[in-house]
Amino acid sequence: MIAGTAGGVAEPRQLLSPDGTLADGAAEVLDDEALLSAWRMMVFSRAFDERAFSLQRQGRLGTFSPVNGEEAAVIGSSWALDPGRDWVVPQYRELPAMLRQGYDLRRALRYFVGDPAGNDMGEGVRVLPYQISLAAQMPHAVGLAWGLRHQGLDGVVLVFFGEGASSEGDAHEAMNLAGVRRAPVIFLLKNNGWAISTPVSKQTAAASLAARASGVGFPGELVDGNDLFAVHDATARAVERARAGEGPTLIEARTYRMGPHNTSDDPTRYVDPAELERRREFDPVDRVRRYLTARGLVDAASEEALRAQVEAEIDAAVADVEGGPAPGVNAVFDHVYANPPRRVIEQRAAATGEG
Amino acid sequence: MIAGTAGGVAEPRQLLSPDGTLADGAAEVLDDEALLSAWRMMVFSRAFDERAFSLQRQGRLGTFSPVNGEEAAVIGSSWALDPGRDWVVPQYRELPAMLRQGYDLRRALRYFVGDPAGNDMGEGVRVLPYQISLAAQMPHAVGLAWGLRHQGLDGVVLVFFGEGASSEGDAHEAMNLAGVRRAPVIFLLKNNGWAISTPVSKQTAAASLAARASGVGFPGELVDGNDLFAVHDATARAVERARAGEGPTLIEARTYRMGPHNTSDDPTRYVDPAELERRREFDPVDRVRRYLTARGLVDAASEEALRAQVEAEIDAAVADVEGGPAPGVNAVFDHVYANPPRRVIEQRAAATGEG
Amino acid sequence: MAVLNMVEAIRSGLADEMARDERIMLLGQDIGVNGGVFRATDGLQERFGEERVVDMPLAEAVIVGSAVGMACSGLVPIPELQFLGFGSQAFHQIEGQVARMRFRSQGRVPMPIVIRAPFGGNVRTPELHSDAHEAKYAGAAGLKVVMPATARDAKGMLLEAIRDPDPVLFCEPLRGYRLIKDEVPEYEYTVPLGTARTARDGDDVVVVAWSAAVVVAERAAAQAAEEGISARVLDLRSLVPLDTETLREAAAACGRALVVHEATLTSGFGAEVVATIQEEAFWSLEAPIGRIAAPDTPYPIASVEKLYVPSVERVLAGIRQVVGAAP
Amino acid sequence: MAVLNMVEAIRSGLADEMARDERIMLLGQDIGVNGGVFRATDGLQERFGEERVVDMPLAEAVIVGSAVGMACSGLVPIPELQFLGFGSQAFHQIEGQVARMRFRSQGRVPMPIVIRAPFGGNVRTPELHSDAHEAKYAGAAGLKVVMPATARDAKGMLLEAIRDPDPVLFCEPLRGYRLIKDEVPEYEYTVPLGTARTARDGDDVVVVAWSAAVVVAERAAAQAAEEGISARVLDLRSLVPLDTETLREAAAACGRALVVHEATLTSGFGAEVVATIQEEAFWSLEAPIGRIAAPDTPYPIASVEKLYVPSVERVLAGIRQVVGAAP
Ligand SMILES: Cc1ncc(C[n+]2csc(CCOP(=O)(O)OP(=O)(O)O)c2C)c(N)n1
Ligand SMILES: Cc1ncc(C[n+]2csc(CCOP(=O)(O)OP(=O)(O)O)c2C)c(N)n1
Ligand SMILES: [Mg+2]
Ligand SMILES: [Mg+2]
Repeated sequence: MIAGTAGGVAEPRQLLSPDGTLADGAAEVLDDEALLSAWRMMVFSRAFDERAFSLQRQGRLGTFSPVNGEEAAVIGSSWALDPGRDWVVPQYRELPAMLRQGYDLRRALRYFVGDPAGNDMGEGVRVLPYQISLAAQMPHAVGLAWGLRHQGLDGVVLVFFGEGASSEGDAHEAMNLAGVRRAPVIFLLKNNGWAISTPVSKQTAAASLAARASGVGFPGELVDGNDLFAVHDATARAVERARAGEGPTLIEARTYRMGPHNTSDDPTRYVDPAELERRREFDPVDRVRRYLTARGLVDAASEEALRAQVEAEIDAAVADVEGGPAPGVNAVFDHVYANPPRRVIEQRAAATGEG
Repeated sequence: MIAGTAGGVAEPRQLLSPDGTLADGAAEVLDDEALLSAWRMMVFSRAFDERAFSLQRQGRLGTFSPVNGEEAAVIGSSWALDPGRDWVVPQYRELPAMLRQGYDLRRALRYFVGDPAGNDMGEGVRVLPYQISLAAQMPHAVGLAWGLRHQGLDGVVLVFFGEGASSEGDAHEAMNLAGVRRAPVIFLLKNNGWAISTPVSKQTAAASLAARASGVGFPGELVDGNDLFAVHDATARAVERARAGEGPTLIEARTYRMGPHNTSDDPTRYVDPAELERRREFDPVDRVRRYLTARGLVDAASEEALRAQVEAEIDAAVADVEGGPAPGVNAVFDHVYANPPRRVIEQRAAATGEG
Repeated sequence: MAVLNMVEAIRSGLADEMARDERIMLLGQDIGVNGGVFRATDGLQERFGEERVVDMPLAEAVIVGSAVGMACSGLVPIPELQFLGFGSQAFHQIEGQVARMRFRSQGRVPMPIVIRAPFGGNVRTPELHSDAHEAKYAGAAGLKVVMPATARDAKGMLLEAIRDPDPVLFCEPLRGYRLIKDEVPEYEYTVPLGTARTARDGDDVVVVAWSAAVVVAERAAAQAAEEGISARVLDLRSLVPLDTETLREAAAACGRALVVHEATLTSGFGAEVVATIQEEAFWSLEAPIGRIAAPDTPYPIASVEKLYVPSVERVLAGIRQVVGAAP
Repeated sequence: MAVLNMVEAIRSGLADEMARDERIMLLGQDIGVNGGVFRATDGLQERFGEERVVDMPLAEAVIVGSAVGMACSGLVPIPELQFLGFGSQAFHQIEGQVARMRFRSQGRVPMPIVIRAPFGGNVRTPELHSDAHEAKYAGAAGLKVVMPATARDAKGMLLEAIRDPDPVLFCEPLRGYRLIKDEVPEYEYTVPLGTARTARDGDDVVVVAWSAAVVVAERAAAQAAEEGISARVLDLRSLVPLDTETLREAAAACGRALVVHEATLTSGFGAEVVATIQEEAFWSLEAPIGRIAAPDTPYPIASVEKLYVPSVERVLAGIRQVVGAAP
């Protein structure tokens, strides 16, 4: 039999159309409280992206990868978790999901301004640190999910990765093991069209990356990644399956990176402006705004107020963090070993002038 | 959409049934000349497996991995190649395919008895050496196929790997790149049920490994790997596609390892004898014998004669090779570098007593 | 005390610890029903169950990488590389993840992993199975690298490594699995990491080695004794932590030193030992420190491996040279 | 002669060779339209086409591994690792395949591959991007490891590496891409592998370094001069082949030596240099050979990297110490 293009042809599942109309019965997917907190995070995330760039340009912040355009994929999925028992395993572009889990904004900023202490996710916060090595977090997520289950816990793990990372061997090895162990893990593949300057067309010939699930023995689903409701619905069902012991799910969220790859990238070298314009019509935040406006839950004034509120939050956090002490040489040695070798102790003494 | 079990459910394609009856119209798949040479190699391979084991037990041969049970998968596929332009990239269990390409039996034996010179495939012989690192040959096969095409050559590459190797990251990275480049490569996955002692059920949850093709954008086909005709037919079609510039194909050949993993393995520790007995009914060589007997092309006497012939061939080759000089310290230094660093030249001089 | 060979000592160490601490999980290829291709885990799945002794898919990066996540969940995974040579498939997970997760997470994510990996030559394995890659891992900051040479140390250091909160690469000499036999206490004991062992006393020259090379060094030292050369043999036991003090004392006491290892010469850990000795004991050195190692070529075909792996003869020649060296 | 920075020199080297030899193919992440994240391949795709300058999927093992197959087909691939730190994902393909295929195939399969890889600190990159892993590759027999410190050498050695039938890991200092500028001939030239370069003359102490650390060593030597210390600076240029003769001469001439590198101390290539010097020139040594390196901790967050990467001050202190050392 030919399994040539299985799962590749279908259109991404959509519940909330670009014009803001919601499919019948889809309202239950997110109750108003969850919906409004998701909206709030969307607004926050856009504001934070902008702030991070301006701070970086002023030399006050290190490298940062904006969420811009992928808010529905990141927020819609993580809103399906119970931070009290579930885990988020990020790549590096999923700050909103980490905050939702309880990662403190001040810690996040502390890390971005250069204090490694900010990379401690905090007591009881179920998030792993950013992962710079692409797809390397996927085996971790599988082992974590397996380990929780082995200990009789009912937590599930949501791991994020991009369509670029999906080409790495680690992605395949992790998904295959997850299938064998029926680990409670959800693989959230954000296909944002780009790996830095590499378009998805040069990344893979697959019509849909969701189709990879069939090759490792669990369901894969293709959703409109700019649709908060569709992403949330798919993730919620995957969380249910995982918690019920039915194993992993792969979700391909088709989205689009609307900004540069990160603060050091210049997308004008490789992104066609017309294409970018076309994509703006599908902006995930606009879509939710249209829906909420139609529902009368949001208007220009309330958004204005919300925007002011999140800006104030960011102001306060930035002020706190920039007030804090700059990291010193201890940041080179702290936490490397629990029981450091003598040589490392001597190196530390020498470096701190106690040598 | 759910692509959950795509391609996993179908039965392996079969043309020659275990009782030796051939599906209508399947006779064109292999003309009698090709069929009889394939039969000859099957008989040779069984004889060589046995001889290799007895020689190894006598300490006259190194580690050897028998083909036993996988003859149809190895021979059926490689018989679809044109050794004058196509390549075979083996793992370590595909000697018949290498011999078919022109690798000399004496070289093969020389390598097995411990002379690295035997690992030189020979002038114009389109075969890469055995690959001990599982799946590491798959990126090579893709680059080779791509390179041939880039130079305007019409050769295709047949790369062998097992279901165990299919779990390695290299397998995924290679297949994905092949899809992107539409490289003329055929991925022949021999699913023989075992990775040493690990059953395929612990290797993957996928219902069919052929389904992995859909996740990398090219066709995958599941065939009865103990069916010479089915394997050959699938490979021949894949070769045609590749040569026509239509890109790669993944073929999962479902077969069964009827012997130990290699000369140092003890399968009685983990293989259920009853299961092994059941599998014997599907023996790929018996199947061809039944067909050829029914066609009146083979009988006990002719097989007896053929067996004697291949034994004699092996005798002669063994005699030649064992007569040859044992490798010396040069085998440690030859061919490591084309332009060896001074230090290596000094080390060689010291080792050969010229230091 | 019972006399055990190395693989028996390791097996009993794994069994004792698994009985003591149910957080311990074994992950590897063919370690279950088959008991490992060298039987290091023979009987453990029967005893501790399929959930704690797990036959993994054939994928080193995820065997190691899933252990990272398991550790994060509060378990104590012991992944096995079927051969150290195939640790290269997991190199990014070992040097980039296992070794750094504690640092990256500011101590939040525990990493008590022990990666077991057999290696070493003269056992007629196929290509890539015998490679001695220890120096490559010793250069991965955050990781510890342990290389026992006796059955007693194998068990004692395995227990220590498992209890140590830092990640450890535990390298086991294939050749020693059955050939190395010595007395292993029945009582519970551990051997600290970072303490070298004087395997033989002597004061003309110190021969520094680890893992199976220690046995070769001891044989060479015994023959040297017949020539009136008093060679001390120092078994490093762990490369990270490195016992710089004992290296200094031994070099200072003998004034001459030779390092022996199975890995290729260039960039082998012998270089680190030489550099450390001359930093610590330069003024006591009476001759250049010698190195006996494999040549800078890939591990060869089995038929000639004896010409590649440092032999007693080569080590003895090295001893003579170092002892005889004069301006 | 034109003054070029290192990235310009490398780009012009690639362009010249691609024009000369159409078998050359560039494979890497973002090397096409984007011209490489550091612009090392800027304009090359436009000039040589998408078929020869290829944006690859995000998978290091197959970027390197497919190059092995391409070489077998008769082409001369130059795969780029976007950062040397991510070479760990391809470690098994580099040390196990690229470095050994020629040996394995008894010379039948050619392996003229050059793997380009930027690395090195003080450019405020995220985690894992700055790691100096050269010693791990220098220990992979069959491979050559080249680490130029000037724009002139970068181009000359790149051409030499491409024409050398052996596989070469070509490490490029991120910091030097724009900061290192010097005169690069317009005419065609190559710089042989395995010949160290005396970057500065001196006879009190020789400071051995490679890649961006050479610049640090030169600055320190200049300051040492003001204190009346005559420090020679030796740029190794390639680790494999290693120029043992020039190391011997320099150590013999100066009697004192210091090695400087960006990698962590333990098991860094500095150890090999120390071991080699004391093997070659022991009797001329008047003091222990010093090593200035990063501490044995993972590369830290950018905000403190200046405290981690060897600085001019630390090297100067090392020079003083080596020169001042006495029993
Ligand atoms: C293993 C590895 N290789 C290369 C890089 C360099 N790099 C950083 S981000 C990036 C592109 C990632 O694309 P994708 O996975 O789609 O994630 P996205 O940035 O689109 O969210 C690359 C190549 C890396 N960080 N890790
Ligand atoms: C990368 C790597 N890991 C582990 C091994 C050890 N090993 C040799 S054969 C084998 C099983 C291979 O199974 P499969 O790929 O199904 O091939 P088969 O032996 O069944 O033909 C293993 C684990 C290896 N050779 N290479
Ligand atoms: Mg992307
Ligand atoms: Mg198999």
